[in-house]
Amino acid sequence: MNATQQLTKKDFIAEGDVKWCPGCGDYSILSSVQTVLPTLGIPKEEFVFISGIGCSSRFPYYMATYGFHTIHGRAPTVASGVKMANPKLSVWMVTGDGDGLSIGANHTMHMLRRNMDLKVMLFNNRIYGLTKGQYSPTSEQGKVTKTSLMGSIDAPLNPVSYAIASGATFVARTSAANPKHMQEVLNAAAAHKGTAFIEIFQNCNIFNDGAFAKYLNKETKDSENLVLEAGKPLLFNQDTLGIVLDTSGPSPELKVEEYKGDSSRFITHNPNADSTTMAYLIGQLGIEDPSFPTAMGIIRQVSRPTYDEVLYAQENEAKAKKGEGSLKELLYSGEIWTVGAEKNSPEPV
Amino acid sequence: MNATQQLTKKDFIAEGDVKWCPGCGDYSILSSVQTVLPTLGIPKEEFVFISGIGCSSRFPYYMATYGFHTIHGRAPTVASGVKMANPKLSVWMVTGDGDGLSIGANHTMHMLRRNMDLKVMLFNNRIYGLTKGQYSPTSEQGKVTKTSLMGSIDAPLNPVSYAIASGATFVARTSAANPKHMQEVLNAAAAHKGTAFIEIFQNCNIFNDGAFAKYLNKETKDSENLVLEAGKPLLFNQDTLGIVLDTSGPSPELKVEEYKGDSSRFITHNPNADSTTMAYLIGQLGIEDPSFPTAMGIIRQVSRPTYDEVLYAQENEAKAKKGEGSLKELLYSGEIWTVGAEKNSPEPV
Amino acid sequence: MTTLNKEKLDSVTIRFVGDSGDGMQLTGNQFTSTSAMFGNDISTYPNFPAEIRAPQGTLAGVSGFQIRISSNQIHTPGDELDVLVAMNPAALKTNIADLKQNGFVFVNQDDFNPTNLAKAGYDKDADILTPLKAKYRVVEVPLSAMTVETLKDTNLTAKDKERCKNMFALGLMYFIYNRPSDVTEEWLRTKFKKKPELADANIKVLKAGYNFGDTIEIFQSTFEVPKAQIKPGTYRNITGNESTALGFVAASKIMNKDLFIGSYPITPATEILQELAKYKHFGVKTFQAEDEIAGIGSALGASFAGLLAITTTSGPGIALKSEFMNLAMITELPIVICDIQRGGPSTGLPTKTEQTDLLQVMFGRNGESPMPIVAARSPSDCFAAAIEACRIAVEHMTPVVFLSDTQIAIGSEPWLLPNLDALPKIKVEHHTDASTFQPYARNELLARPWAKPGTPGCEHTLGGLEKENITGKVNLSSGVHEEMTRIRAKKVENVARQLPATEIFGEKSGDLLILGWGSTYGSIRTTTEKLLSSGYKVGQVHLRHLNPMPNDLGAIAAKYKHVMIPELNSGQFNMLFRAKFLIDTKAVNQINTKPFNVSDLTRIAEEIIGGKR
Amino acid sequence: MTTLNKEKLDSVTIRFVGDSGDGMQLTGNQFTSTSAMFGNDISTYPNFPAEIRAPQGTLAGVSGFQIRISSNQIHTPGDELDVLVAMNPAALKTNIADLKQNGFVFVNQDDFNPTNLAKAGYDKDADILTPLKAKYRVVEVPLSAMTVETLKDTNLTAKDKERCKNMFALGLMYFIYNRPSDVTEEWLRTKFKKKPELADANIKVLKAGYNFGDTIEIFQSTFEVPKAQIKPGTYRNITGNESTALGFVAASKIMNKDLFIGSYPITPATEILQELAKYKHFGVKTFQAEDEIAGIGSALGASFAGLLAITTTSGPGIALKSEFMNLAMITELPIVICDIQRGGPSTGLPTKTEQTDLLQVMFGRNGESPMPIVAARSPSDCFAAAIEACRIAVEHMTPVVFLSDTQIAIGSEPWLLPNLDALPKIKVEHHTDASTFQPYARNELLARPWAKPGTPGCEHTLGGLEKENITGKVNLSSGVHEEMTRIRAKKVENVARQLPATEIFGEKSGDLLILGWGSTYGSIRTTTEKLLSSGYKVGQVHLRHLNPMPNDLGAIAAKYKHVMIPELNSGQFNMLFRAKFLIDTKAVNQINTKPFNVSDLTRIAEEIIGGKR
Ligand SMILES: Cc1ncc(C[n+]2csc(CCOP(=O)(O)OP(=O)(O)O)c2C)c(N)n1
Ligand SMILES: Cc1ncc(C[n+]2csc(CCOP(=O)(O)OP(=O)(O)O)c2C)c(N)n1
Ligand code: SF4
Ligand code: SF4
Ligand SMILES: [Mg+2]
Ligand SMILES: [Mg+2]
Repeated sequence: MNATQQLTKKDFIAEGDVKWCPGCGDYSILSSVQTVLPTLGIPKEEFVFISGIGCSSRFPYYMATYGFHTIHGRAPTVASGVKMANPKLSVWMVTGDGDGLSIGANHTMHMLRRNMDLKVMLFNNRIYGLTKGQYSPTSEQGKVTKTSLMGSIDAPLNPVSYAIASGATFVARTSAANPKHMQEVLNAAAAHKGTAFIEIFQNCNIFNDGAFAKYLNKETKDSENLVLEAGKPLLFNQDTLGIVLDTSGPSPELKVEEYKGDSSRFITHNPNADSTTMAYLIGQLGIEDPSFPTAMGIIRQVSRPTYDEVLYAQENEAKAKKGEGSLKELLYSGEIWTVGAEKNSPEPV
Repeated sequence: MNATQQLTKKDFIAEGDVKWCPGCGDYSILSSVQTVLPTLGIPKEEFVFISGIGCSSRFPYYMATYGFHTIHGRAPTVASGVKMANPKLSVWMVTGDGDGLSIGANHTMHMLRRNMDLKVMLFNNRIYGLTKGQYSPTSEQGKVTKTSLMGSIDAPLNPVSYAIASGATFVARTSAANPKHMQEVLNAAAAHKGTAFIEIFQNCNIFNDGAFAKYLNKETKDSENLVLEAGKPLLFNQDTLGIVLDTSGPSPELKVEEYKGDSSRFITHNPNADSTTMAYLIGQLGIEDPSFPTAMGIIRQVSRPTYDEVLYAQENEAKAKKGEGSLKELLYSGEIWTVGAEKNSPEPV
Repeated sequence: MTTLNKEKLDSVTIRFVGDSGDGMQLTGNQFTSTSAMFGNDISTYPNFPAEIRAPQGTLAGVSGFQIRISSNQIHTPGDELDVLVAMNPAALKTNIADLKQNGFVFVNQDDFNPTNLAKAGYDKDADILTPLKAKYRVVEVPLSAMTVETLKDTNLTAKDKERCKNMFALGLMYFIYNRPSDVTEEWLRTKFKKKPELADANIKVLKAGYNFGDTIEIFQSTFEVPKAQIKPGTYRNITGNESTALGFVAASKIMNKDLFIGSYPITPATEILQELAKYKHFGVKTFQAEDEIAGIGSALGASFAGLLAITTTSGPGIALKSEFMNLAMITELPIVICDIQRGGPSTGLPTKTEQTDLLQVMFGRNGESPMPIVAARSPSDCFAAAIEACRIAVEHMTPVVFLSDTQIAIGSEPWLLPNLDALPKIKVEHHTDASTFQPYARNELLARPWAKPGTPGCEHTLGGLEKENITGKVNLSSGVHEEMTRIRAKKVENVARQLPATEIFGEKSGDLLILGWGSTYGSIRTTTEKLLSSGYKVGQVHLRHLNPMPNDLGAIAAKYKHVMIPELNSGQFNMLFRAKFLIDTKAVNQINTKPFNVSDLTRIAEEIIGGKR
Repeated sequence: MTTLNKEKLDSVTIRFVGDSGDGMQLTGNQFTSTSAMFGNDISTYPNFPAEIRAPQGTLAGVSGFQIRISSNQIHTPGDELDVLVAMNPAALKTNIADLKQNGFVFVNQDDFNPTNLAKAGYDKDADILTPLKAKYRVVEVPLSAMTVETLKDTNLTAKDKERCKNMFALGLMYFIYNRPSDVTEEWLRTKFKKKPELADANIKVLKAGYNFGDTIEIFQSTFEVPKAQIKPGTYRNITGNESTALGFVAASKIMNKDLFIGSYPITPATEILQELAKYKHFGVKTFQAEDEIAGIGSALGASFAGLLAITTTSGPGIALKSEFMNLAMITELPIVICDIQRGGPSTGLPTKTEQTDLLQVMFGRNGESPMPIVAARSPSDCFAAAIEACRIAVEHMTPVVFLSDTQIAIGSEPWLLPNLDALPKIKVEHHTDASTFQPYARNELLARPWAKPGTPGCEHTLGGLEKENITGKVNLSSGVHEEMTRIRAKKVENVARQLPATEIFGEKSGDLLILGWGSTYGSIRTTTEKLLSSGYKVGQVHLRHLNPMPNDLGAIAAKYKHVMIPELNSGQFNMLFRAKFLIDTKAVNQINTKPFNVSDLTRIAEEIIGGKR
């Protein structure tokens, strides 16, 4: 039986109830993942879903694959262990803005710089859902929550910039409200060799409803979304506006300009550039300065050996050089000596 | 007595032996700090030095100020607590590449995005010194150490880029081998309101000798160091070369060009730009692509309210609005009722 | 309108259960307030689902609130239910087992439809109510329909109308138990100040429910639980987490020191942080840290700088804090670490109660690391326990663990508000004299001086390496370590020297001592009362201080033939007690996420006394 | 050349001490190898400074290596020194107290100059040697001068010359104790293969030291420690950390499973990671993680994926691992957590030894979280203990704690190499049959099946929430939690069912049982031997398994009048034992960073038997 050919979405739906709040953005992500997985040509038993703790991190329970709901903030460590132990597996990680960026940002960073071959989905709802509504590292400054009654003081972190500075080889942003775009990004992530980091805007309709409204509202969505395409200029607002790098002043500066068909003035999106600088710049758009639109899509995608790959390459090299280790030789190595039964004098061997 | 006027370097030297290895780069940093502190006009008793664990983190024991040698990777948390408790104090933090970027990078990031008013010195020797020589998050890929006999697989982190992506308001790089430059940077950090993050190249002559040799060797130092000055173009190699942003291709690209007096072609260093993009770019130079020189000096310096400032502003606002809290009123609030001795019927008040 | 008999009852236990969206917590709280103000003694216990808002109608989404009202002093929310109000089949299914034989069960018959039956895991066409009638008094009420009918003339949306149905149930209960509805009406008007149409609607439905009881003829009589003989004074209903927060604010006022809390949200401790966030005008500084480590780290920094500093968490968070707890111990800085215990191990049962963290806070650190531990016994007791934890911390210069648990934290009870003058005094002093300063000098309690950064001439460096006494200089030599280990142990033992004689409830000697701590207080107290009234020679000691144990505890225990130690764990305090006193205790352990039943404890106690255990 | 008498000695204890840069570890190791190959029984104990390389000549920089050689079987590196070799005043100052009356002290007289005296905290002009002569046999040797003189014709730098002086000291010791120098010569040639001039220089100095002894006339006789009666077989000298690493490689070979180690460096555990890094060709995967949490997290992931997975750390790191240890417990995945204990609390005394983490690994987790604990007793015993830990982990599907400590980890002893056929068998099986798969089904030991990701049809999700037996579905209801808590406890208890009868050394009943665990083995064994030879009725039980305790332990203990429990902590195992058996044990506790002295233990044992304690 060639199991992979017959896989359908249904194969990935676990028995039992899904327990997110009705209306939660998580449902759409679950459905998209279940749509994409059967198309990847990977046998079902080779998928592993690993998460931390949070509403988002309940994800593995709803997937009919191998899964591990670990502890708060530590999913990258378990996922890395699984991948190192068996590189054949397709390992997916689910985390939240609290799980992955508050308690767990250190592991997130180290996973990214090591380039473990993992697919990472960060569900960003800009709130702690499971603990019922405190501000998170991505909540906007001034946000009023149960623990910030006069407005939060913390400046938010941009997950995309953080991932790029951490050395990520694949960084993308998408939205649970746009399943089509999300599925494209998931497909690209699945195809990438290395850590694929995806920030997914996800609405928590109970504790932070409307956090991403401006990207969805009819009136504002064209001017707020900058949908990226490799090799294409950075255009938005139905291709009426674009982004240029103005080097006329002493320091280069970004500007929005009207687009009239002359694409050469505008920055061309090249996610494959070695240098991280342009990716960093595009990832900051809209987040650092809201007068720009926010980039959606694949921001960076470069190729670099994965950790698990090199780990096994070294192991194979060692085996080739020294031969498969023999326990007997190992134990009986170093300065050993024998106390004989007949010859009663100890002698080195 | 006006203690501050009479302070000298000697006032900051603790009794007892300094226990670093002879020849360790840490000595020079200690001396520079002890040189700068008495000039700042701050009474000695208001300095607090806080560190984690590592050779570098022994620093507080050698300062005749208040000090706290905490636990591995957690100095930012203690330093933040001290500052929030008493914003009048001048709080300095000492950490290493292992302490601050391996186990402790999460706290480093959160401290930076909150912009606590702390001066942070990260002694980067690209090795774990105290545990005797294992690779660290800043060790170069392929490095052979006791735990990476076939070369380390991890891609190194650039502390400066990491700090910028974390939202740092002050980011600088200097070298223990250059006390004059180091002292300039320390002075600027002391003057900055907010988290001042300084990466200091520091040689561990026991376990990673010569890690920064190329910045010091006669033959290479001019071409490898890009000494930053605000408002000046990015020139190096005795002002014979400079860095330009070439926008002639589809994506902007950095290039080295000969300098012949026409500074307008070259990027002007503006550490005060709101946008982090140029700072990120400058911080990557030389680290990401060794064909460029490495930027030394103040890479970013912007002004943003500090966490401790806003914390107290909110407290004062609350006090102004509600008056200083009265315990009696607080306890006797909500739905209370009295069970009387005379009138035996309970009645709500 | 019929006039029914009023039957007098000593005590009644009611549980409201429904979907998370049905407003059961609020309904229960209203019944509580009304009854408290009426003059009953009360005890409550809410039970939340683990999910935020599981799909409507499912077992996972059931939310409950239990309240017991009494004309006597009570200490527990009751073993068995007299009344169950079940808003849907899932609620009925998960709660019916707790209803006593012949008890009332009120169901919203409109919700017992095929869809909801299926969601609750019943056959969609099953008749589940009929079989129950053999054992219980089942009252089917068309709650939804009547509510919608009541509101037919309003402009509310269908959803908003439906949402008022909990008030119908509440009104009905008010009728049956002869409670006035004015407290709730008042409350509704305040709550919906900005939406008076909602206030009106809710009140209308509340009254309709009341009148419904009066109209339909299913009851032979209504019931009355007369006022209790309650200690005179001013009361307020309070949860454990609220009272913990107030205790810390009070301690801060008593010492005249600002309070700092560094914490990371976690169930069921989060509300302490959230409560304290309201008190900025008290100089309270709340810091939501990036994780538990940063929470305690910032608190330790604040303590070093001279504030009253605390951190709050639950079991999984203690694991992360323990490295810093150890640093606090060796640097001898005062902080209070609150562990609001929940069901473990690991993520475990985050919304359930358990007493399973005692050994973790006692021993979960490398090296010999003794630390005082105090435990609260009930929601209102958290206030005093929090102050006591702060007192020990600053007077003895040590980290202190404060233990509470889910049952205490989210349970509520009437709190006799303290007289402010009677609050304990707390001695706290900062060393400022440079000429006499030695960071590890010691007073008669072995506490070291607390010199704040900013104090001229008292500069010193703390740290986690072993250091010598008096000078505080790093010193790893063998004699120093031995001496310091001894001093640190002795310092914690000294806490017991300052304690008053241990209180014994009941007989001071005799057949059985029931020894407990924490939230088992109510069950044990009621058990003891029952045993005493049956003539048994029984005493109860309920410990505030778990480490060090009171100095007189051994002598007290020796006066009884048996010592019984009930705990909601596998015998954690029991182990400490046995190892110390070599007494063959009778451990009674339960780990099923529920408080002890008084009837179980009573039976076991009788068996022990009778020699059957 | 004079011919001196050879005086026969049973055993000699020598300590080499000097500055960190003086090569004392290496000198000690050479004396060890030579003596081991000669046929003595040996026991060693190195003592490192806390600083990497503290300024030369200071007290903080003193590094030492103690070795005891014997013609009998020995188990400890000796209580008191027969010989102290002190390379500088700081070394003398910090070590002289351990030298026995009339013992030899060799000093490098060239280093006893004003500068070095001052660095060691002496008056720079003090004559510190003369007063010592009353009590000890002081031998002043111009070590530096003679070394430099010996090498005057070589091209070495002054520094390189000076560095050879440890070989002079070693040569001198070889002369005095009649050891051949060929083993060391051989070793020097290998070590300096690429710098033969250094090999030559060192050998020259080694011989010069030997000849110096032969020349100067300060000795009435030389000494000889004859060969010991040693069990026949092949030996190798090994440290605890090396043998631990080998034990894990062996376990991995036995089960035919690759080994994964996820760790973060920390003293004194680091070498296990460093050793294992050498064995990539054995399929060993070493992962240097960003912290302790990531270390265990990655190991748990590797275990889930089907490898033999371990993590190594010391006390402060356990605090960070405990949340994951708890997750491993509730998900019932096999991993081994190695705690190489060091002096605590907090950062404590990172380079010193202590047994103070037992209660931390036993209880440092929220909820009821039982876990097997095995302890190694000596450097070579780590091999077997590591294999046993792995066996329990995979056969019982549970995390297991492996305890060692600084003394074991860095100490060394000759190891009788095992016969490979005699290594224990370990049963390990992965479930692959989809039709019978249930993630929490159980075998007779209560172990659940281990189905690896990649196995078709066995897809399942693990996690930290409470789950029901057999199906493994998340279930927070009360009965389920009670059942699972019981099962998890029983599962750990079942480990004891598989154990052989506990070994008793000495008398099987009588006056005193000495009960111990871990690195106290040698001191207790020697004590027991002494007591037995004095005619006392004494038995020794030294536990491999601390949790669960062996099933026969209570019965064994009951056969003795007294039970003495010596521990290098404040009585941690003692507490567990007392609570379990209610026996009034005599705890003997020492927390001064040093192993027990046999003479102390013997005296205390005699007091206990004589009724004086
Ligand atoms: C060690 C630990 N600390 C704290 C918690 C409590 N906790 C559970 S989820 C969560 C935050 C989740 O936020 P996020 O990752 O954004 O997930 P969301 O619920 O928003 O999807 C917290 C603080 C915990 N379970 N464990
Ligand atoms: C919790 C914990 N884990 C590990 C260690 C061991 N340790 C001490 S310092 C150190 C690394 C220090 O490296 P770095 O910060 O670069 O300092 P350096 O010694 O190089 O100055 C480690 C791993 C520890 N002390 N505590
Ligand atoms: S609380 Fe928010 S994030 Fe969590 S399940 Fe509900 S809607 Fe989704
Ligand atoms: S080990 Fe390296 S970093 Fe540490 S004190 Fe020595 S030279 Fe400095
Ligand atoms: Mg979130
Ligand atoms: Mg370093």
